[in-house]
Amino acid sequence: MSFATRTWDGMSLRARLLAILIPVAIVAALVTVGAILLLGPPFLDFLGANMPLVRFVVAAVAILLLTVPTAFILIYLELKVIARMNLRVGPNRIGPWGAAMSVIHGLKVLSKEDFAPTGTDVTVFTLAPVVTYMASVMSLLVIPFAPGLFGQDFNIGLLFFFSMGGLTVVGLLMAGWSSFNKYSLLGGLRSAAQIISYEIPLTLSVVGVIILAGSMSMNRIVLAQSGSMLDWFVFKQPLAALIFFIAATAEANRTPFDMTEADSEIVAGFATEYSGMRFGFFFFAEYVNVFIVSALTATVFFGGWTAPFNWPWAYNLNWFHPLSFGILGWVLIVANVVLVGTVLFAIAARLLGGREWGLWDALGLGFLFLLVAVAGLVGTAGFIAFDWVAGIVWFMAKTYFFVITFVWMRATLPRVRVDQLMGFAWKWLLPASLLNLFVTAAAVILTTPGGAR
Amino acid sequence: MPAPQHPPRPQTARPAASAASPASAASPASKGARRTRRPAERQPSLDDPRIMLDRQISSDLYEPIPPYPTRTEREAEFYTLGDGEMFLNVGPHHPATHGVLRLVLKLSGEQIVDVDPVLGYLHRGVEKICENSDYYHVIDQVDPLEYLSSLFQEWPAVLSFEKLMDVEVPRRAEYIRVLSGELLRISSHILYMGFLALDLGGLTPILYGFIERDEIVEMLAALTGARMLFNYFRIGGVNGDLNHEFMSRLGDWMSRAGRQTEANAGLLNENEIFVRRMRGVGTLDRATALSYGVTGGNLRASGVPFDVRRAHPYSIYPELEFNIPTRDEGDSLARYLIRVDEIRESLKIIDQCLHNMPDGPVMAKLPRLLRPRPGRAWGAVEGPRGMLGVYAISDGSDQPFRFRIHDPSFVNLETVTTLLPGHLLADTMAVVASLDPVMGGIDK
Amino acid sequence: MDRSLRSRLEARLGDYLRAPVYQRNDETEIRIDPGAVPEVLRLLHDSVDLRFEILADLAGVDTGEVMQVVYHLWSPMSFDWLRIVADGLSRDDPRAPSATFLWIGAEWLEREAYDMFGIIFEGNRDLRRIFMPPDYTSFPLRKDFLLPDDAARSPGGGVRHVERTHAPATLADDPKAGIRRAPVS
Amino acid sequence: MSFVPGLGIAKGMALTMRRFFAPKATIQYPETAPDIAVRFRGRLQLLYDELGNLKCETCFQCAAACPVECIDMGGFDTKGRFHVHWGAPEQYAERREESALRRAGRPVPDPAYSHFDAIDSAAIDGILEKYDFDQKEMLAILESIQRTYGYIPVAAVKRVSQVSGAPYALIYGRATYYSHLRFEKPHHTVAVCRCTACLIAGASRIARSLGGALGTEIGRPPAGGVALEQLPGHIPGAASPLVTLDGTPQPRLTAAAAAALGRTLAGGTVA
Repeated sequence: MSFATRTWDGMSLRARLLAILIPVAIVAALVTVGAILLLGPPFLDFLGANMPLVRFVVAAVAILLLTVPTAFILIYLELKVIARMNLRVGPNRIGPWGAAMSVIHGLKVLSKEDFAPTGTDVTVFTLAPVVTYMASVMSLLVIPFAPGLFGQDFNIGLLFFFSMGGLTVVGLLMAGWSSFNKYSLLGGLRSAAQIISYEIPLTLSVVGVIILAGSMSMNRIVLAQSGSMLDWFVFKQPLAALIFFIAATAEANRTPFDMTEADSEIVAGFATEYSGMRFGFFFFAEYVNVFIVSALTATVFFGGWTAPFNWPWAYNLNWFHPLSFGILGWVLIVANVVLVGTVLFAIAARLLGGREWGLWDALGLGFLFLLVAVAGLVGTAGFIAFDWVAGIVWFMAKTYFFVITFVWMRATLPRVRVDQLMGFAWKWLLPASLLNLFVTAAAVILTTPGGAR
Repeated sequence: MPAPQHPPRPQTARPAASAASPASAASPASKGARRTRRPAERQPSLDDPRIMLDRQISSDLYEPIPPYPTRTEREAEFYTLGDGEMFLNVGPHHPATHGVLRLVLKLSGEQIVDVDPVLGYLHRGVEKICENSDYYHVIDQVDPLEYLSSLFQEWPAVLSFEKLMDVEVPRRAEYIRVLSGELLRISSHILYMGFLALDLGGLTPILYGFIERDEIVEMLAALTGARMLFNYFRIGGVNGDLNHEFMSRLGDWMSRAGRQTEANAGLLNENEIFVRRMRGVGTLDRATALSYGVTGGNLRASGVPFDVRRAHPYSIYPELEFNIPTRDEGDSLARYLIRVDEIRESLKIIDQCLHNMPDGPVMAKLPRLLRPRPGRAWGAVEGPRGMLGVYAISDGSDQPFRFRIHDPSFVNLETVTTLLPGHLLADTMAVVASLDPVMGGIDK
Repeated sequence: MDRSLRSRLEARLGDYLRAPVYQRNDETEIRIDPGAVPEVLRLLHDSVDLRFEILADLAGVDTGEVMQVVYHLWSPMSFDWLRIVADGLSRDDPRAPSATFLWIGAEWLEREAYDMFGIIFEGNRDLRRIFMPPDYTSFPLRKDFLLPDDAARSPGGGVRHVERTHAPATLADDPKAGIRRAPVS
Repeated sequence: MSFVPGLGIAKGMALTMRRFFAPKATIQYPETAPDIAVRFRGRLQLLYDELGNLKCETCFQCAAACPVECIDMGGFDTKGRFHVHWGAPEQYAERREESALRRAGRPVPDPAYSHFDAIDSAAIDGILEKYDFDQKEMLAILESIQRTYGYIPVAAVKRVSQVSGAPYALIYGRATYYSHLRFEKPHHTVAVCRCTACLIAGASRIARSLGGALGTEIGRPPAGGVALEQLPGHIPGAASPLVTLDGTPQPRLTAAAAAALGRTLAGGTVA
């Protein structure tokens, strides 16, 4: 036994880990430094050359990273809100107030084995969740979160969005057909029929907005609604907003129209045979869909990131020169704030909380409150200073308002039967959206001077 | 009379394997002739799940649903597929079949062409067990049958045994029986509303229902000692008298019972989606209902005011005044509204029971070893789902000779074969939920 | 005890009755031949003064020597339950006419009676087993039913002490032989 | 149904939103204990009377009556011996693999340990075969076990219940009912043959004297560890008043000699 193997056997696990990681870290550091020195400049020129491509790649990566936490938040939100409405408490054992519940869901789904049962044709079976998830994630690319902050500003933004919506149908059909299970087959066909027949009223209802905004680019639509709350399109196009909302619920397969995954009729619809991370993708896709549809409603009809009232007086933080303190200054400020803040909050906690808070608990609580206070402070400062911070806040507020309405509907309403669903779409929504389109077009022609030519 | 000389057993068609036993089954049954038989070696029956595993998964995975040759014309007619039709197994392991009910649907697209309910997944042979157990044990065996309202299953058993033994039940016991029975009827109807809404997709009503039911069941636990399988009625009375804990919980619940039920019902009654899903679905007209022998809320929804409490009064129901809600449409919505009205009626009955509850013993004087006179008796009671009947034949020993249980859900479920064809798959859930079958009672 | 019902029954079904109308508590019992079941049921259902329109129950009974089919009916015209006992079905090949011509609901009740007793109802369109698995051969509720015969073949066979192979074959040496049993008519 | 189409749905939504803020019905179980009714029979526990001694006297009625045979119990019987009777489940001992026991949280019996002394069960199987595993012949089976082993070992009773399938409680009940069946191993067994030949030769006198010496009679439980029994059959070729001590026939015994033998056997305690 050579010297190496002898020592290797003698070493503890931790020692072995270090023995592996340290050399790897050193090598990695050397390689990156070398790459930056050698390849750096040409790479930067390359980036400079085709900026739009880089922008697209960065946006796509950012959105992919964004959807997972959004899905987690939405799942947790739905669990808690539906529980509250059912006079239950909802998850409260994992993490503070059950907050880690959806993370645990994700891990559980990740750890489950996802096998393809006999009889399924495996390629279509495995690709189905990818198509569904990719389609719903990609439509996030178009949504303007804040003035400067959006994935890619196509000038055919809305059209891209609806085409991505259509793509999810392909995913559901692939899942339904390939899992060799009658329930999935029914689920898949139902989803195809439902989404196609609701796609048309959805698109038609938005055409009115496009006429008013003059362009399909989402940014332009939001800008068209800037100003106070009264300029929002929902007041100019109330019928279109209602049709859009109803059709959007059907698009996202949410409660009154959740025919594809009607658990009391066709077990789990298209997702019956799925397990493990494949089912996880469907699960996340559904919640991302809810987020997107509510984001779109907020953007198209409720003015995206515009504030409901325009602030009468100008404000800016130009007088504040952060760099003037220098690094040492900043370190001192942070240290003082942390120490003094924690102690103050700890005393406050002890005074209000009474006996039960021990010393260390009070200090911990104090630190927690400090963090919240600082975050609030910085947030408001940002809100005042940068318009994109304000934009995000307003956008998220409106979107989550609609997310909660979807969850609220899920808690209350029973499911519609398939033929009623279809009848409603073709007999009611379609004529209504055509009427709305006609009225808007007529109004635009009449009001614009000389526009009749 | 010499002991009945038993003729030789009929030669049942038994697979050859088990005939290897030395003494053939049809050996002359002389007294004391001992049957020395080794247990026949196990010949796998078609029902054996292991059969599926070792059978080679053939390329054409699809297999016709009945793996055996069809035996009756109805079965043959059902299991032949037209063009564009397919079989769909709804159950026995399905979220919306109340318990282990299996409906084999013949679908063309989403339209149901025909239904063949398959039962027996919860069959425990309760009637056979009751024939081998004494009269106290029988009351215990009868509870798990209609598990959502097991007091109502005990009542006909106790009624028929009291007729056999000509026992006079003290009035206080009768009042307590009616009181606890009506409480259980309310809890069962509340659950009915919850399950109906759950099958149609609503998430909240089932939870409001369970909160409400839990209060009632806690109350009955204070009175009877059990939450679900009560074993509380005895032949000639009830097991225990009212106690303070039960009365206080009952008073506190009664104070807000009416408001609670109205709110829960309101969530569903006016909801357009719910009403659209229920109106005109699964319409059972008066003649078909009578010819099926349907009883209870489903019959009264079709316009026949038959309620055993009024049609054939038992216990103290003649003295109580309450009316029988009846509707004529006969569709699922009518069945649902009947149940909501029945909850209000039961609340009235409980009020009357509490007001004129007499004093006195709760149990008649009975010998410890119950040996009724040889004879036959039929006791019937109005349960939440219909008429529950028990036909007891006694041969003078301490075990019933024959203990026949008639369960209303058995015939109520049978109407599914005429109600479903023509509707959509989604209506199966609406219709089955509105009929409110409980599989324990059906499969006995 | 509905006296008028007795007179009406004797008037209507005089020659079908095999035994005098027996009345006790609130039940009235009549005994008829299995062959006469269709006419008797038709008469009870259609005649104006009887109008027994609800079939409360249809049960099979095995009395050890003979098989019976028992119908319970209810009529708005009388406050008694009416019990019709179709007596005298042989134990080896019990046959009885089906009641589905009047009550469609009797189909499943007869299927259960067939499943439990082996009583074959002529005229029932769908007489197959309702509770027992399709390949079950014997009839559980018959008095001479020997569980080991079938339990031995079932996957969990021979486990419970009720299913022991050496249970007595005949009614005579019943393990509870000590119990005095009067013959059930 | 109101005429405004959306009103019913709106009322439903309003109710759910009201319930969103209403107090919740969940009981946080581990922290707050549920208030169970006094008369609640769902608690599976052994009851004690006011003096604190156990009300249950392990009579196995419940184990025998339980339809699903889920009751198993152990207890001390009148003679102070601790018998862990598993009631019905014990009869399928051979099906109780260890994994099932471990899953059920039950102690897995260590095959090495046996709280009753193991016996070779070949004889028992023979006896059972002779009586055709029949429950009603249980008394005859127990007697023949006692003849072959001198007493009824607990392992034998378990073996019988396991093979014949009769519930252990039933067998144990019958065994303790009859006085001539005994659970302890007698040190000596004196057997007197009472066939006609021996009776003529004075076997009954010998039996009486032996009984007087040993303080017991034929068919009575042994006093002082010496059991007096009746020989089932005359050993062919032996002398007529045949008396065997632990199986070995004694030479020609007279009443007096038998009394002396009895005294010596009983260790002089009887005198």
